Amino acid sequence: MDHVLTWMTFLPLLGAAVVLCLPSRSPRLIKRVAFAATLPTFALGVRLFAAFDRATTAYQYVDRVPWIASYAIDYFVGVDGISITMVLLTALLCPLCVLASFGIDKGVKGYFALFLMLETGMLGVFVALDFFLFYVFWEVMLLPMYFLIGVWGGPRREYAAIKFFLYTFAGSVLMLIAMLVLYFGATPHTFAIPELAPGGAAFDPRTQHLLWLALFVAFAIKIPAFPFHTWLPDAHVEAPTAISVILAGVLLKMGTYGILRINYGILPAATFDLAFWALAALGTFNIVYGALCALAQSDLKRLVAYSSISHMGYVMLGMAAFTPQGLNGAVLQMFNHGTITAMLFLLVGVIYDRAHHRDIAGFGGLAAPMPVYTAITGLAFFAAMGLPGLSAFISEVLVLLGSWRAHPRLTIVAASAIVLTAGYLLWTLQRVWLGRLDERYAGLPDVGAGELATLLPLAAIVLVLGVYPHAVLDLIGASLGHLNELVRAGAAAGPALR
Amino acid sequence: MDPIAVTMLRWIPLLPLAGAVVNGLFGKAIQRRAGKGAVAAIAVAPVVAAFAVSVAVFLRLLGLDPERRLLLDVVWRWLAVGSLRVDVAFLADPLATTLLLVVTGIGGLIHLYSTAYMRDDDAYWRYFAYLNLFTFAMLVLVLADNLLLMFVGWEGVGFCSWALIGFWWREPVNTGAGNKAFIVNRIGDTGFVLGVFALFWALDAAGHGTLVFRDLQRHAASLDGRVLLGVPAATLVTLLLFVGATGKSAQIPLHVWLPDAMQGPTPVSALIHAATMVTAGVYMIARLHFLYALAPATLAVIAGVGAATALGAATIGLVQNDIKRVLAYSTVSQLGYMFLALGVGAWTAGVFHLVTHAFFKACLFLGAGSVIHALDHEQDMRQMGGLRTALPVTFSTFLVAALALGGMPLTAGFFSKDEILWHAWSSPYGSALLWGVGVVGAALTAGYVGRQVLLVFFGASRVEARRAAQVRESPPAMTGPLVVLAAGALLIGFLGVPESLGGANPFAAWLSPVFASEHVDAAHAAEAAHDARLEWMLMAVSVAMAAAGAGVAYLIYRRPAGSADALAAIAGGAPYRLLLNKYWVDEIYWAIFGRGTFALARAGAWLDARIIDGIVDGSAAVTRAIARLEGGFDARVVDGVVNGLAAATYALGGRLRRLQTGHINAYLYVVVGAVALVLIARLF
Amino acid sequence: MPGVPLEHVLFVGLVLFALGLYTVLTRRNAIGILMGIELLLNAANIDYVAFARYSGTPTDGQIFAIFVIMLAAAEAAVGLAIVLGIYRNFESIDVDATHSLRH
Amino acid sequence: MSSSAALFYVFAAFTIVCAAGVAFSRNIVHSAFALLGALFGVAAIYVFLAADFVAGAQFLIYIGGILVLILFAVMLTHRIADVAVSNRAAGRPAALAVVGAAAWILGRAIVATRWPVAAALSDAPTTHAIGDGFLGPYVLPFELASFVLLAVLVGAIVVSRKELRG
Amino acid sequence: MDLGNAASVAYSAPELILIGAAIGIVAADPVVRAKEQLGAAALLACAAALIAAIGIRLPFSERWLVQGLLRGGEGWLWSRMVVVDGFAVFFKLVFALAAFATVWMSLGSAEVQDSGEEGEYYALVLAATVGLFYMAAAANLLMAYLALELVSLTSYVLTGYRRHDRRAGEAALKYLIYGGVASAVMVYGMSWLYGLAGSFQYRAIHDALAHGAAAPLTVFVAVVLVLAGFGFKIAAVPFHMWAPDVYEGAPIPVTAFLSVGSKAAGFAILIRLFYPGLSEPGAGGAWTTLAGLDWPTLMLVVSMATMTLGNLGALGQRNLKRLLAYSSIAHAGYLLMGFVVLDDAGLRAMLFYVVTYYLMNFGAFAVVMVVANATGREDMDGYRGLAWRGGAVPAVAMAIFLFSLAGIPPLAGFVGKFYLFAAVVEQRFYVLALVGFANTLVALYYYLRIVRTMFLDRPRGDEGVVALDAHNAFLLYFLAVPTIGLGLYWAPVMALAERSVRFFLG
Repeated sequence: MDHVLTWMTFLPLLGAAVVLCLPSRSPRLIKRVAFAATLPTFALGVRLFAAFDRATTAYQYVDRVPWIASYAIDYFVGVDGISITMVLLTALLCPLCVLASFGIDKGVKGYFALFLMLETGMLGVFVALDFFLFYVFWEVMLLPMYFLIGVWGGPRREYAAIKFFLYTFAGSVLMLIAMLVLYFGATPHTFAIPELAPGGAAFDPRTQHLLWLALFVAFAIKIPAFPFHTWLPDAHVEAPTAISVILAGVLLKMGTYGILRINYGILPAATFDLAFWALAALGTFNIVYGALCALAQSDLKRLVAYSSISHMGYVMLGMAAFTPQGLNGAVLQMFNHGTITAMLFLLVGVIYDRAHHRDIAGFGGLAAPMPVYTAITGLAFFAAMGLPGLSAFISEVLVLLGSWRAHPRLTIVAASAIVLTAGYLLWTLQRVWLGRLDERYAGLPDVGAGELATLLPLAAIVLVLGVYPHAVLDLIGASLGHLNELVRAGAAAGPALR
Repeated sequence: MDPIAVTMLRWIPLLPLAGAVVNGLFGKAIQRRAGKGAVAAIAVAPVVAAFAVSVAVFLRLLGLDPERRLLLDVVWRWLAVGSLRVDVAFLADPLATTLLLVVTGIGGLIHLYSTAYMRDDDAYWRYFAYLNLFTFAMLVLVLADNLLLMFVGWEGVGFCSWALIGFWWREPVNTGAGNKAFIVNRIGDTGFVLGVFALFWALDAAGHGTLVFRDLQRHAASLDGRVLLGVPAATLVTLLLFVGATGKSAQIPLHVWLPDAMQGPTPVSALIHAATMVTAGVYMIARLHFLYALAPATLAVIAGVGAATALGAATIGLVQNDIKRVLAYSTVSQLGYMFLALGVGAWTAGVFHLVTHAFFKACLFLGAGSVIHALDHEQDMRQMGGLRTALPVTFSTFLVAALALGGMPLTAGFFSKDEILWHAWSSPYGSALLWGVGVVGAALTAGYVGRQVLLVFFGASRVEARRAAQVRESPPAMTGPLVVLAAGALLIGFLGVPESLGGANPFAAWLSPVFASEHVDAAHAAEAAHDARLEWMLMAVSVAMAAAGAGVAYLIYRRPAGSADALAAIAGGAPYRLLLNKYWVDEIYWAIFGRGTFALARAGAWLDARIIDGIVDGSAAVTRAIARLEGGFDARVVDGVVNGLAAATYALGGRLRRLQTGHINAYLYVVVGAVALVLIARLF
Repeated sequence: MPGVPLEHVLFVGLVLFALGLYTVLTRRNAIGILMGIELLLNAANIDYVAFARYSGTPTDGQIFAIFVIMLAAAEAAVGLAIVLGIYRNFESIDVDATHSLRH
Repeated sequence: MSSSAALFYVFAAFTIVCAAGVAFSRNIVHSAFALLGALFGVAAIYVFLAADFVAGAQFLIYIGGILVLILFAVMLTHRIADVAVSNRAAGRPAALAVVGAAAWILGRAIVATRWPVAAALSDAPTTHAIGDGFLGPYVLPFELASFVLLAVLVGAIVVSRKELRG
Repeated sequence: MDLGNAASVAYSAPELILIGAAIGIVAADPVVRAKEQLGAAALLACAAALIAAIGIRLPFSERWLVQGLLRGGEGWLWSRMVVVDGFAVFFKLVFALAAFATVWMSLGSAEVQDSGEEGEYYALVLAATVGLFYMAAAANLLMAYLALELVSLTSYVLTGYRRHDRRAGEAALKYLIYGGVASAVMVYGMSWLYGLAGSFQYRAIHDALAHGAAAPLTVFVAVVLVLAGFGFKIAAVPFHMWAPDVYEGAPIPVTAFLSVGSKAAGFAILIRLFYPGLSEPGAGGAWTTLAGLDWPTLMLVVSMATMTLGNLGALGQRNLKRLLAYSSIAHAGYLLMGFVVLDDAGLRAMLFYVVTYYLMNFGAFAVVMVVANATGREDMDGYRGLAWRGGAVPAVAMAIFLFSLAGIPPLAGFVGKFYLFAAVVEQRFYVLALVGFANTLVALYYYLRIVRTMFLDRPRGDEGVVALDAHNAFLLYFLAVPTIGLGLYWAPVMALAERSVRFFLG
């Protein structure tokens, strides 16, 4: 499997090029080609999953070629347990999203070409081990995303797209400064993340903290953490279904992934110092705040968007615990949230395609005409609630268990929010799917084969990971253990600014 | 004592799960093609088989030395992260096996009963899928060898409860009740998981981080002297876990969901909301009795909550008119007795009452179901009366179970309840007050159940005319289980006849390997033996009180209305309204927590939309404003002139004609001024 | 030129410079500003010639001054050509505009 | 003070007065004539600074060329506008302040500096040396200047030619 | 190496080619009827000058960057009037490319074609390019002034080229007055430098100031006055105000030429005076200012003010040319970031940025021209739904150029900004870096506004159809492909920039 990561990353781009060469007047062909273009990456992902060495903490499948030698910029990719999880998630969601986009009927060629570019960008972020490369992919991803929201989105798409772009860009400029400072602080100058880590010790504590915060804000915008989160509801609501799936399923993970990869890896001492306020307390606040906001929403998609904010809070809380359980739970939660929230958005898309609105109050009793749809929705909702036996339960329990050790009081608050989560989800379930049927929707067809094809794989994963979480935990365990030791060692060595 | 490794235990939960999966995925098709009988068979057979396996387990245990009665079935490694290691593993000891038999046995009967009761429902397959799934979850709860797996069952039964309460989902009141049940349970569950976390880390700090029951028991002592969040660790852990128990077992203050849960089909009420699920809290505390033994403060709280619930719910039960609601409050009340027992360290008594209660309460509910079935879903007792002739089997079994509930001597309820009352008096954690509350509760219990029997089965019929004609006894699939359960309600008590009454108390002996090691029970038992006379006396008092309660009920409800109305009018009707409205707890909760949460939610959404986004949009606006200010110069001077307005065009023409340069002077001012400024700045 | 210190000559230049600046700032007429520019250039030229004179090697400075004069001429030529161009191309248009406004 | 020095101050004063006329006159025609005077004065100062060739260039190019151009333009302006264009009074105090400040600092700088002054100054005519310079070290600027003039010639024609069509 | 006049002729091939071509075109104008041939000749001349500037790369030679026949290295030409060194050659390449693109654009510009004076137009462009070449090479105040004036005078004329357009006349006049004042102030400042040093040579000025008899204030005053002239050329605040009017009034190819060529030349002349002239090279590429001459602080403020006011000014614009004018002001501010850090890394970054800026800014103006050709519109509404009414290629190209201007990878502009910010961060100018970053954010907003208009808005139907002919399409590809390519692999260009930060000091 030579250069497997490179192939995985750039095959979609190749697909985009092919798509661009196809004639615009045959949209069906374009859609099929686009779908086919996502499959090799997925297949390679499966092979990677099988062949990945779960015992080592080293980066695997590394490709490293000097890119700009004079500035020590390399094309440097590789995966460890943390990133492979995200790579697999991306490789899995993308074919499903292409399937979910088959209903696109305007600018088909542009849509699918941009989507494939987006996939390359996302995979690139997760495989990049050179900070510069990471930054490039991080930004590259913005462009297709901007157009995908802006051109194919809902009524307020322009506002949402520009807001998304500006927010993320604002964060990434901070990242760029921090990246440069780190680069110049390293001897010899390097952008290679493994070599930068844990080079933060070269700076005085104050600088470390500032660097950490700069990076943190960049990533927090993506998570998105309060108060940098308001782009998310708008972007989600306006984006087409598949793009919402990608946004919530993959893009949000980049924030927490970045914190783990960059903040934890390179600035362990500062991580330890600042984790309580920046991650644990803020994460807890996110959990509660997101859940409360979700409770107040009247738009189904907006509700799901806020639930994402709430659920990503668990990731932050878990990361801040510096316990194996917390960290493992956090990364597992990233994966699980990716699959569950993808389901949720797909489900919202299903009903939007039929009813052309998403107003919760305008529905009722959908279980009657659409029983299968309702069953899957129930599964997804209860998975989002963290019902035992489903995947999110494991990750949330691990997160909360892990964080109790470090922050028991915050854990109490965070755990209490599961009541709110149950509240808004059940209430929504009751208002939209149960109860008396609105006659307007009596004739709605149940989910079709195409929609099932996108939903069932995710449902299967949600179920399997609930009973056998080690499918993912085995992947991430070694790397996270290593990272945890790194942070603790860095915290022990590095002077804290307190 | 190492457990004996087996592989049979896994089949007990797996069989119902298989039933649930088959019916859940294919039930609709099966029902359409092969009829409801096939669906019923798919649902009932696994439970019966599970019961058979349970019996086998029971016999296997019986065949072992009491000290070695421990079977373990490790299925697979579930979670191993850091020092946390929990498996999907099932453990059968006498305690679990007791519950196992109750769940599969009574569960099986209720499945059977349901095949007839639900015959007319189109969603037959869905009902049985849920019921099987519930059985699976309950069995996981019972058999779990660790707290986390127990929690899987714990929440799993909650989910099934939600699904079954809202089974008829077209009515918002049903789904609302389901949601209420789930959310209130979740409050308890939060406490439960927090307790689990606290426990794990408290032990981990001593190097024994575990959630496996056997290891917990081994290392529980290391909790001693440890303090968490300013509270002794054992107390904190047990209190948090008890919060979970109050949710699941509907104890004050989380009791509010259970009466509403009666919106579900009646067999569900019998199985979930009487016999099994609601006793999970009791089971959990009994399972972890070694922790509770370390926390006297928690025990006091449990006893207090139990006693208060026992009394409070009984008072409400007195005035309810819905046949199922009376039973629901009765259940809450009886669960209170169980907690009272646990609170005074009488583990065996608590579990014994759990078992007997399962029989007679399931019987009562199923009987009520039979009545409702006969009356075409009429549930208001004021619309019943005189049914004893029309429904003879139902009446007789209901009466037996009612006697057991009322604690009439020699019924199952008598033995178990008096065991509890005795311990409430005599235990080192007990007190006369607790006993007194229990006895008053016993009187009230006899009162409300007497009232119920009288209202439903005696007196003149108040059944609506259109229903009266169709009243007939239920089919054998329903009466059969009633008979079995009634027999149990009558006989099961003899398993636990205390020594003081001359019994061998085989039940206590059976459970003794589980509880014997704990000093509370052991010391207490030794002490109790000394004072058989006192026990007799107390028993007499409580029986007398119960008889009095029943008597009063007879006096009042012998004839319809009249005296009952007079009673209701006492003190201007205020006490009656208070009880009828369940002390307005629901209303108070809603006002505080419900409205509070929604207000917070609205505030959060407002903050988000107005303030946070406002700041974002605002800063953009400020930037634009600055830009305008800066560009204002430009805009006024240049844009207005250059950018093609007709008047401006003319002005431009004129200006050009006179070779006027517009505001280039201003530009030059800026240049010269800036240079001068720089120079001045340099100078100073 | 004995008796006149360099600084005095420079001050003459400075005064011309200041007056040139003032002219440039206050004239609203393009030709007026061009006249101001000529003053500025002359101020510079006085300096060049003065420095050349007092440095003892006068050629360089004087050559610079000649270039300045030459470029000033070029600039004036271009400037006045632009003025002329505007005049020639807009006279008629303005008449039309005026005419149309009368209706 | 030698007579030549005195004469310098006279011419300097004349130049400054004329320049002030350029700056402060309300009538642009008056300004133009004041500029003429100022240019003369500067030429005279060149003479006093032993820069006879520069003075000659000043006469020929400035007074003969530039000023005529300017006067031509002024006349043109008048013919079009039919009014004497005056300065706007509002800008004046500000301009005075700004220019005054700048001049004040420049003056301080002039005073503060010890300008390098050669010990012996030659009064020899420089015309010959300038000629040598143009064809010697300054040949590139010289040639380039001619190219500049060519370009300006072409350019002036381009912008001032009457529209060919339309 | 110090060549006299006669010997220098052989090494002035690029300039001579341009001068000859300019004169030739003027001479041929009356007899050539097909004016495109004149344009083609000008195009050829630019290409020839480019090749001549690169020189002939000998297969076995170590030295691959030589000018004309001058393979021996760097040195003085024309009796120390100009130098030839890596720095000068680098800029000459950029200017030749800029002129090339300008002529190419002009050939496809409706504003320039069929005006009847294309011959003179091309000649003037070439003449201005000669001025640019000498601006980069001038090592002498006189040459700097002369070259600058040559550029200015031709630019005034080119700005007023569309003399039937009101805006053009006004713009030309404004430009002339503004430029005249600025250069007059500069000349006055130069006189002081001359007075202090007794020479026009930068090197001599440097030595005289380094051994400093002069009061620091006087040097500072002189430098600030000179800056007025240079700052005018790069359109830095506070000398920037002419730019929007002039850019708007000038024909679009000329606007592009001014915004890139003229600005780059301003930077070349600025760097050569301030670095080898007024600073001292040290070890490891670091520079130190001459004592008492704290121009970096001044330029730091200028840089921040320039980018901020430029970007803020652009925010409210609805005319694309004006918007791009403000944007190019802001870019001068970004470029100045590399200027103030007193390090070779900063200069290198500036040089690299000039190349990327050339590509993306020319590209953006080329698209503006394509749209203006088809619809006659330059306002934002004229771009509504451009991608959906036949203008997909220009719209995509415009998006590429704008995103590049905004500094988003993987486009050339990002790399350029990256190096600038890297230089700033390396020297720990964190405030400057933060201001710079805040500015890129503001800039992104208005660039995105255009992208949004082109892609996200739907045409209303009154905007007209935009068709792209092969000539202009090729121009867009010519600029867009390297814009992407340089974003992916820029090592050779960076190496070139790195080698080009070499000043011949004699």
